[in-house]
Amino acid sequence: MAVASLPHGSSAGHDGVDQLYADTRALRLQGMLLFLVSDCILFSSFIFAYLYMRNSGQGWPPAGISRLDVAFASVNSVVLFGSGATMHYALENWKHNNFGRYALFMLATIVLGIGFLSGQAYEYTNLIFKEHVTWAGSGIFGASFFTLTGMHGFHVSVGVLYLIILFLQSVHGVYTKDKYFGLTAGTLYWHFVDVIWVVLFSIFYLI
Amino acid sequence: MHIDPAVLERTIAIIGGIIVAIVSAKALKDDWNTPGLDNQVFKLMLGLLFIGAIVAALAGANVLGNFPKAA
Amino acid sequence: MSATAVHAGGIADHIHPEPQGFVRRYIFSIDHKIIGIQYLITGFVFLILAGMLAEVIRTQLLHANGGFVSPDVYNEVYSMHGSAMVWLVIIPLITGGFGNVIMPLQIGARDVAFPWLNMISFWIFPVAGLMLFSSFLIGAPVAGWTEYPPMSLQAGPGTSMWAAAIFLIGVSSTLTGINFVVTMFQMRAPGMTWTRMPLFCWAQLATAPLLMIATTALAAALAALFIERQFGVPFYDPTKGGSPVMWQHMFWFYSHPAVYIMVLPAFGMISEIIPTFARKPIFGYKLIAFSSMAIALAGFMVWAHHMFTSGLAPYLQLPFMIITFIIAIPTGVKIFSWTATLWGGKIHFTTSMLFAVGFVALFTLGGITGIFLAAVPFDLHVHGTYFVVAHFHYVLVGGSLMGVFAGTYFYFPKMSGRLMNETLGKWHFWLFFIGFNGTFLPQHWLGMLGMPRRVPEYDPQFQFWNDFSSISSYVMTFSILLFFINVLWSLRNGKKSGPNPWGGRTLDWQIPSPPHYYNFKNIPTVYGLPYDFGQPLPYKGLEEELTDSPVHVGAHY
Amino acid sequence: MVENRAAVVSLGRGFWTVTVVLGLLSIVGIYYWITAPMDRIMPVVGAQPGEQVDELLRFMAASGTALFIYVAGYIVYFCFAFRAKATDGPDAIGVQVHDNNVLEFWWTLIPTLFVVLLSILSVRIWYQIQVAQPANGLVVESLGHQWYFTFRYPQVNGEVTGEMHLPVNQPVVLNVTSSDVIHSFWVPAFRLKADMVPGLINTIRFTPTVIGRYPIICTEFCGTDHGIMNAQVPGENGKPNPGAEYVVVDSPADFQKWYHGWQVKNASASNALPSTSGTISLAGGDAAAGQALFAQKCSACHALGPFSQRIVGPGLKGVLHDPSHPNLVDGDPANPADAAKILQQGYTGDMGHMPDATQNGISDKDIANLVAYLASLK
Repeated sequence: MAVASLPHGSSAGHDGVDQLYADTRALRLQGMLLFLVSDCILFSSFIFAYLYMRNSGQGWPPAGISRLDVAFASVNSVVLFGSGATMHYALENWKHNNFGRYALFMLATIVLGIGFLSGQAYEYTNLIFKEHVTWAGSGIFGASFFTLTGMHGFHVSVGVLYLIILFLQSVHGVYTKDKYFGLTAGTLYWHFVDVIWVVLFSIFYLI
Repeated sequence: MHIDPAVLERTIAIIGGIIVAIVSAKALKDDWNTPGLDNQVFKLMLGLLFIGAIVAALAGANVLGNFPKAA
Repeated sequence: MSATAVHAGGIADHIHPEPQGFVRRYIFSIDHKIIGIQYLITGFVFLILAGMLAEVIRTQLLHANGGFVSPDVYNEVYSMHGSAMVWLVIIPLITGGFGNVIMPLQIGARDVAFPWLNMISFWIFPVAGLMLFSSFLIGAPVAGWTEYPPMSLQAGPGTSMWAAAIFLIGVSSTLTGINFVVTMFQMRAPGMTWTRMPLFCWAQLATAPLLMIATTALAAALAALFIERQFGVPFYDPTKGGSPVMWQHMFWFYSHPAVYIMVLPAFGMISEIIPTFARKPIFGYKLIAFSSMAIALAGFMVWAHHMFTSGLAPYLQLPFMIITFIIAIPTGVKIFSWTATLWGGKIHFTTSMLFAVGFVALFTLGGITGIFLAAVPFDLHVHGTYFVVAHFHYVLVGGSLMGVFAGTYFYFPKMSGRLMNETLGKWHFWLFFIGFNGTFLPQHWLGMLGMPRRVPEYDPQFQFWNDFSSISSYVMTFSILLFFINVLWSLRNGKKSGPNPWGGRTLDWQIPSPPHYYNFKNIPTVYGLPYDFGQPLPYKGLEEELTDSPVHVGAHY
Repeated sequence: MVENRAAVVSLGRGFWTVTVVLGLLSIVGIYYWITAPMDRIMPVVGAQPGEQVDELLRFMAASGTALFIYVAGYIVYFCFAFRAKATDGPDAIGVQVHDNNVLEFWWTLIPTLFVVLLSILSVRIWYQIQVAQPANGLVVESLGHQWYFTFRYPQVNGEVTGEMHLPVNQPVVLNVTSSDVIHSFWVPAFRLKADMVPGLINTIRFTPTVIGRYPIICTEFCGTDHGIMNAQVPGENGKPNPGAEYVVVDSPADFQKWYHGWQVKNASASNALPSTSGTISLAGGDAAAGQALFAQKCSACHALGPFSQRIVGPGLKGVLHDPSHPNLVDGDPANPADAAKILQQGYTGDMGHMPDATQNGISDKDIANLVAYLASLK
């Protein structure tokens, strides 16, 4: 089935970035944002379960489980929020095209992300082995806490992996000054993971 | 000299929280009037990051989340 | 004939080379039309499987003491019938199938926003379907498609497999939802403003956010059920501190929007078919479009009307009752608008028109019994009885499935270039109409008289009406057999249909059928509503030879 | 394009006649729904809110019938009046009307008024069932088990099985819960049902008005024999199924006779009526009897698991030997005597409410057995 005369292909459009990239970037941006919205609903469903159980008559925390260590958790949170700030500056520097500072901030973000994960791992071991608050053994508190923070931890580790891949790609020149949607998507995802932790930190440790 | 780990954690949390809050506030001010959907979402995220940093600092300073040690 | 696309060289003009080889073109294709047809074929296969399960149920209920299958097998059969029909038949057929094939054509796009994502979404679906049906081998789920704990926690291993399979289908639905929203927001033909978009696309636009948002809430509930069954993490088990009512909240928060996912695209289909065969504009285009969005929005706020008897705090029952009543208003507006469209038309009774008009009548009856169920005092009497079974079969089988049949007869020419046989179609419609009403009308008073749901045996006084219902269900099954014969027969020797057999005015009827893989040689610009019969077509830049072909509706049959 | 606009007629020849005919038809339908006896589609009413539920159904059915007659009627009439006739060319088109604001206004306003009216009617009846506290209500409890119901009456020890008797014309407050999976307590003749959710107590209020036997049906799926947990389903070879139980409404005299019979029957089973004062001799407590009693009376609210495992009350495994909980919820040291005090006098505090011996219907002997059993749980 020979195709009749094809209309002219994607030519270099105006303002330097070719029109095809500009159009597909808008699609990919909206797709990424909608994905983050649906992921946000996943978290809010579990948060509903946690809050629903909290005010269903039993005292909180359930007898036999002591309060969580707020001091350590706030350090951990500051580490994650710091990585959010460094991520923002990494993208800013990429836009202003000084690759050196971009690489510095990107690596800082990855290191802080891994720092948060190890802090979370430390808290888990402390809870499970010293205070015997386990995932399956300590009622709805254990279930909600470990499921929600565990799922968030999983999202952070995927985020760290994602940032490492992005960093290697940027080193290999996949992204140019005008075409760097990969980095924007990575930053969106990382900020999303930060914002979820703001909510989780306050509902588990502060109320 | 021996510093009680909890006090060390709390100081780190307060100092770190304030630094991140200042940095994200400055970043938010710089990009305040950048157009584009992704920049709008970034501004929202930076705002929430600012709030998160403040909350973490206050938690470190025992203003939020200090409960009488349950029996 | 230069392309007048607004952004020259952009995505509108990007035509990737034609895929080569059988595998690339028909199995791992990224063409939205092929993917849509793959959804339809797989969905109809699961319709046959789940339909056979339905007939096992009806045969079991022929005798008051059952005896066709053992109670345990009966529980597995009706649970799998419900789960398969909801997640493997209606949602994939109506969103993945017709949404993929028709929506991009109607908005004048070459494909959906993320073709690869579309292919991945499809291929998750048959895998998860096989996974769901293979749970029969290890003891299928027994607690119905709602799987209420603590019963679902005590059931056999099949329930964990059920949860995993439905989680996968949820992933496929979410990705399809994202794909459709981005496509409809950003890839409409130039000039096609929101109020010039066909009503089938409006229905998909109302459904896609539901697909994307509600499904992930179910994913969380299923993950929690899976974790609890496999690792003992106490979410729902009351003896370990969890709460069974929490599952009901999380399940129904998805499942009520899900029933709107199942019926809104059928509304869209009917809003396309009725004006085309009445040869006159749809009555109240804006009202129908906005009522779809109103129904989708209100759909999120009514989930607990399924839980009036299960321990919802009494004062909470009032808002859910009243908002459910309020949803009846936009639905009523739609039904009145379709009826008003019939007034003053030149109606051609093709099979798809018969199904469309049948849909309006049966959905009205289903909607009225829905209002009965929303009133708390009456719901306390009929919750969990065959009255509920009758209600949701009227709106799902009389609604969505008839919408799917209407859509198949209507779009079969566009997909295959051949017309489906009309006489066989009319036999299918009338036998289906009689069989359907015979099966489900008696279940209304069976439920009110005292026959509970999901029971393998019942009170002998209900024997007559259950036999009446079972025999009518055989008639309905026979009519669906005629449908499949019609589809297979017409594929090979149906009458050639040409680009526009029904004289449709939306963009999809202005291109050859089956369309080229790139849909439009050059994307047309749109400057008017597609429903002004008698006026020239509101498109510019279409391939010339199609626009002036004489439109001979009725000359074909 | 062939131009063949249908001549615009006001509303079509027979439109107004059809409207009148449909009006008459719906009046007949409304009349039927308002006056016809309901026994062919609903069991005879046996309790107070039942009649009002029937009236609500009559109202909804009447308006629903009228609406359906009009919609279906117009569809059928339009399909005949405006079908494409052989004389019309293949490309004839209908009347080019897009919308009509007056019509659209009315068919949005009228359903809204109907919704308001229906909400008012429903809320009135809802209030009596779910909220109104009757003055001299007889509080009865029913417990769902896998595939039979049991009942508890005040001043009757233990469980009443078989039939649930109720005095006629006395308001009843029925609390239902379950000891395993979710069941649902439905009496079609009372038009009421409440799910029996383990760990949750649901309440329905009604006043039996007609003396008679009314079947109880389980309407939430609860396992293999959910089908026969239904009084209307005949058992094999004539023997009734365990779950086939009836609510029997009888005259106050008969009720008192039945009620007293059960008091005597249960009282002898666990000797003296529970005393709420004086210390209880814990000597000779039989742990095995205590275990059976625990399963029957306490398992609905207490799990045999660690303290943190709460259903309604905390888990009681090793409650008297738990180093992490040196004293009981009311602060006394965890020893048999104080456990007996809680069983005897009950407890109300931030941990929740524990019914006392009379509410639980346990005698001193039962308390001794229970404490022996709790002490034996390491």
